[in-house]
Amino acid sequence: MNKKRNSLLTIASIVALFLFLWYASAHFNKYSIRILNDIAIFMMLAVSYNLINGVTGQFSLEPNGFTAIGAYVSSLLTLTAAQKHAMFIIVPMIHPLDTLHLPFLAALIVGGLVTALVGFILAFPVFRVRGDYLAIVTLGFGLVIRVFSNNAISVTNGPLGLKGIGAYTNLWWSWGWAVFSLIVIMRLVNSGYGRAMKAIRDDEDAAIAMGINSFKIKMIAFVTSAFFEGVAGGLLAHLITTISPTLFTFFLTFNLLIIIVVGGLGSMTGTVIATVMVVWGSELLRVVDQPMHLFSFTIPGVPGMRMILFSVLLIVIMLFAREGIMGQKEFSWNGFLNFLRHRKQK
Amino acid sequence: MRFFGRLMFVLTVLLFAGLASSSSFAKAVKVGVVLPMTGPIASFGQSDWKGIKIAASLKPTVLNGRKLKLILLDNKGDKVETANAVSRLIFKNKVSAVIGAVASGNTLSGAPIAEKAHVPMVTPASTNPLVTKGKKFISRVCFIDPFQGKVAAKYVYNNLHARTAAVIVDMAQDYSVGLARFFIKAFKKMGGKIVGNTFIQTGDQDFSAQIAVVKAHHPDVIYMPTYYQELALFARQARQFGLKQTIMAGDGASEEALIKVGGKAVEGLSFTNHFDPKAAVTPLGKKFVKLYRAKYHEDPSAMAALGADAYFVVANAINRAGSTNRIKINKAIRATKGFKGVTGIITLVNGDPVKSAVIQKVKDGKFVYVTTVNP
Amino acid sequence: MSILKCDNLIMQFGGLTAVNHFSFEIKAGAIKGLIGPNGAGKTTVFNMITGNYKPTSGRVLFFNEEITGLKPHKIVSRGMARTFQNIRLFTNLSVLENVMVGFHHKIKYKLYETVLRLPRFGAEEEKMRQMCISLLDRVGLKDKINLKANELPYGEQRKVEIARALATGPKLLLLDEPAAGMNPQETTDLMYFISEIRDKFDLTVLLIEHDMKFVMGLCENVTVLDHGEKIAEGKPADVQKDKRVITAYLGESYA
Amino acid sequence: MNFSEVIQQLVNGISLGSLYGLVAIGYTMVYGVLRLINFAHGDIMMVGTYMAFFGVSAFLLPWWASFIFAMVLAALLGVVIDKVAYKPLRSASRISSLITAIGVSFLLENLFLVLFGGVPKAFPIPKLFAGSLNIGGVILPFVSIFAPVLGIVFLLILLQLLHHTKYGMAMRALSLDIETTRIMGVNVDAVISLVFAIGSALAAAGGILWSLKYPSINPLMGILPGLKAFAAAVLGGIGDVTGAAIGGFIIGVSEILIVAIFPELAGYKDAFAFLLLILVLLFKPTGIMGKDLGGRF
Repeated sequence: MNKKRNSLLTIASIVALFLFLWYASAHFNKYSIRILNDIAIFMMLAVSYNLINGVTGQFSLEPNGFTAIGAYVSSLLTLTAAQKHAMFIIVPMIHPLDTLHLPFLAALIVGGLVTALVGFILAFPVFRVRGDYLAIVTLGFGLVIRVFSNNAISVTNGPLGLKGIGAYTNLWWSWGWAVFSLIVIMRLVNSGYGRAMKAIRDDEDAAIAMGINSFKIKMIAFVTSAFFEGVAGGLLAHLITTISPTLFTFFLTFNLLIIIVVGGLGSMTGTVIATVMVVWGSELLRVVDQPMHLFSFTIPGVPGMRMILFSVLLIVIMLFAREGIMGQKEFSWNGFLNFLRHRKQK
Repeated sequence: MRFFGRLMFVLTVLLFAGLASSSSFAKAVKVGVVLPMTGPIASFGQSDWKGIKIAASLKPTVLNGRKLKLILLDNKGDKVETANAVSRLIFKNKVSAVIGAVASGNTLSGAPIAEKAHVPMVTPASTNPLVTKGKKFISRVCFIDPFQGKVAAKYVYNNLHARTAAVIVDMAQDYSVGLARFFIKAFKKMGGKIVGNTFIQTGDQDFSAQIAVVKAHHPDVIYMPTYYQELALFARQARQFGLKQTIMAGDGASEEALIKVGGKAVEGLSFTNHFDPKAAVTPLGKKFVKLYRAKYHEDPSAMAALGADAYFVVANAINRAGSTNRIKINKAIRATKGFKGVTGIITLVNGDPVKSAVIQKVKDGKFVYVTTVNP
Repeated sequence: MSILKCDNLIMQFGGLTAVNHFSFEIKAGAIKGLIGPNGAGKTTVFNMITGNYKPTSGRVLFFNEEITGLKPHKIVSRGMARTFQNIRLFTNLSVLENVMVGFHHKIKYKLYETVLRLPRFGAEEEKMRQMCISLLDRVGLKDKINLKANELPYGEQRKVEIARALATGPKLLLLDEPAAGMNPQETTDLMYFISEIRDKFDLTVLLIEHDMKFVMGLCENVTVLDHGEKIAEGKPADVQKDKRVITAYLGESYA
Repeated sequence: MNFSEVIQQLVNGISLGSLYGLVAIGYTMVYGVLRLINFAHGDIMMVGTYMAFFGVSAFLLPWWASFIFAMVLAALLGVVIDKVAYKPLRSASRISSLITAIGVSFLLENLFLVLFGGVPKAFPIPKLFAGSLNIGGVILPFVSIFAPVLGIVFLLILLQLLHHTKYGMAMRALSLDIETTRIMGVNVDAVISLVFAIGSALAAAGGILWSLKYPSINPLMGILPGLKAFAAAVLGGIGDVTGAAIGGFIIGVSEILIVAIFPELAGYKDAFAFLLLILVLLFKPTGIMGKDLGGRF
């Protein structure tokens, strides 16, 4: 009875979301639409990142690397042979990549699959080590990818990057993928696999002693997360239409880390709320970079203040509100309806 | 949930603060500025901004006394942030024109937005040919990579009489890769030979291995189109290890820090540049340099001068357009002809300036003017 | 018939020999104790049996098949389960979820069935849930299934840990100091509980314990370990009288 | 390459490696005691270098005084960071303090970027360090001699401290078990502060030597050396002070040699330390000096 009601409510809210997007795409200005696109892409990245960090408890720092792979692969596939020929001015592109051409959706999926494959290979050295080493190895992986994209010129065009990528990403693509990835990952979390992931997070030795193949479970989380991060990278590339190695610095990972910490490590719905807050909030916070006129005072703007505030925010949350918005809990319709009823009684 | 409530409160306060700040300037003409003020290339954005601020104090109003209000947004040297900032300026702040960004890659992520929205965008320092190629609303005030590479090759071949050159490229900068490519092309065409082609990455500090490579080939000259930090450190180590050849560089060398860090090792280093503060040819340039020195106690870098020129070109165009209409302003920008800017006399053709380059050289711990190369 | 057989196990860490030439076997259906003073190597023996350590040499046979060096999760699926000295529950999961983790290796639904929520997923999850609830019912925790594991009192946490081990469907259950940290009443309860589940679930039990009363009251057979070597084996009452055992526990002067 | 060139590159590598080593020691000490990757360590190195820079150029101190001043300030900074950002999280999961460490790192970088700008500053080089020797075609800059010598001196002093003083004993005890050590009556917090102080002071020393060799300093200068120093610490077996120094030398020397032997791979230089790290973790997860069991240090 409740189950049926809840899935109806979920479907209704997804429909409502897409009605809103339909309205937004017709009436919002391009800036707001761009921010909505950013939110969707970062949501996808953050939710996937939280699967490995928050749910499985494997603290890793690789999303910038995965995003880069997805972005490069899918962009190289949607660019036409003529475009690639004109762009690769230092060294011509290696065959057969130079003539391969795929439609957008196929390119995104291939981008995701290649990223997943890299994740699969990376998992072998990465999951031999536990805990802290993982963080540093995955951080190093992001760096290696960046060095590679600067130097493997016949594949990536080096520091010149790729330009003139088709602006295919729109609200439907970005939110479609965001909702899809959220559903897939939530379903994964709410299953035996998800339970095993959480068990590994809480106590890996005990999980192994209960018959869990911890390597395989971590692998599932890692590869799933890599796939969606790769697709998100592709969406990002087709949103901003130009990519180069500087786009995928550790800074990207830092942003995602803030999002999942604010939302609550391990909480997918928390991550969704936090993405909206952080992406939108970071645009709102631009005011601190500029002179402010509060009543009759003028506070001189300090460009760069925003970044300082974000760093402080991260530390303060960890020190005083470690649970973030949702802790490890998830939003549930039951909880929400109870909350409403409770409010009404008051 | 308590935490959430508190955070929302803070955000709401900030939102109102933002509204308060944006509503108090109704009559000003708004021009957006997108620069990297934080992040890995912050130093360039900060230099540009210094120049723009001096320029704004020289010419604070347009259209007979309306204040020209600059809205600076930080792009952190990041493409996503640049795209966001440019669309924010255009669609939210409704600016009449955009100045920015610095790195060509960043400018290219904002350019399609401005192009589509028919908003003029003037970049002070993006030298990649692709930035303006095929665009109607994107212009710049700096010369482009092919020109600069060619000028360097000419100078090295004709004035330094070099016949062999080693080229050191910063593989993390499209700027460096571009310059090197056009230098090599021009140098070979003149009959020169490239011996030893080696690579560095931005942020590298140890160049002993690259020095060994260069040393082994005994070139007449070293062409190293990278930014000043790597140049200065390279020069120090090169001299220490007995490499005596002249180093030729691009406009990335133009920053006081090159001499401060490089010390004696950069003596004799020559480079192509946009302007020379001591040989400022225009009255505006002279005024700018004087004011800049008074405020910052140092000579303006090329970045600062280009920032100022971007400002002046936009302000001048607004006056000529006689309105805040973006399309009219863009027409005026693109029709800039013989404008006496800080870095010289600027004429824009399809958004790219036709202007001369100067060769500068480090002598006795100072940048000195060597010659001017006309296009 | 012997369910588990250890044959000449040696475990060395660096230069240190933790267990030396250790052999023993357990009969099906028995409750066997492994005792010895602190640092005698009892937990090391456990870890070699469960696959956490790969012995330096020697063999472990389970149902007459060699399992030496197999990964722990593989050994679990052959019907062996364990608990830990200091209770190690998944603290952020509910009691029910903790037990369901024990079922993990029997899950048959595939990844795509999970993502697509195909019928087999729902059916199996529901079946597993019912089995876990009835298992928790049998250990007397039915009304606490939705509590978080770390919200239970100590004694009940131990029961959850045992229930979780039972969920893996073991033939052999290894308990590492199950009575540690319990008061006399809880200890007595646990004794009954263990012999009860042995009968109910048709188990063989191997346990490490310090509490002599517990061992004497529960075990049919004990093995005594000292400095990594087996020094005695037999009925509790006999072992208790063994001179070497007394020396090991109380020192030379008491012998 | 002829013989003198090989020697030349080795010298270059050793002097670079000793800098990595000095920074790596701080990483390894903090990790050994708290099992915490102090992501801010590279930034402490940056702050220390800036302090030395201001000591000389703003306060006009003699260079040796400003170097000591910088090391003391860095030590203080290390202790303060620990007290404010890490100590409240000792009982929380290790992920929490890792995230805070990343936050501290970003805070220091951006704070300095806003305060002092991104344009690099020229680090003043005292006369003593400026020259170089030429021995049979091999050029030995004084800094390249000082760096490894000072590195080894610091290492020896540290080893002496660890193995022959009661503080050292306490540190080694802490690395085995914090709670037990506390019960034994050791003032655990004081010892942890001492670890941060020593590690941070060494990072500052490393940063200063670094800047004497490469005299251009900027707020982001600590990132890459910090990362590579960490790789060095893991390579040497994390928690082991001597191992960290050796790891530093290995990374420094191999970075230089790889580029010297294969100039076309110069672009991949920064990736190399991490590829090496991944390989080591694949085949010997405990690092070169790491032991299977037992204590650290």
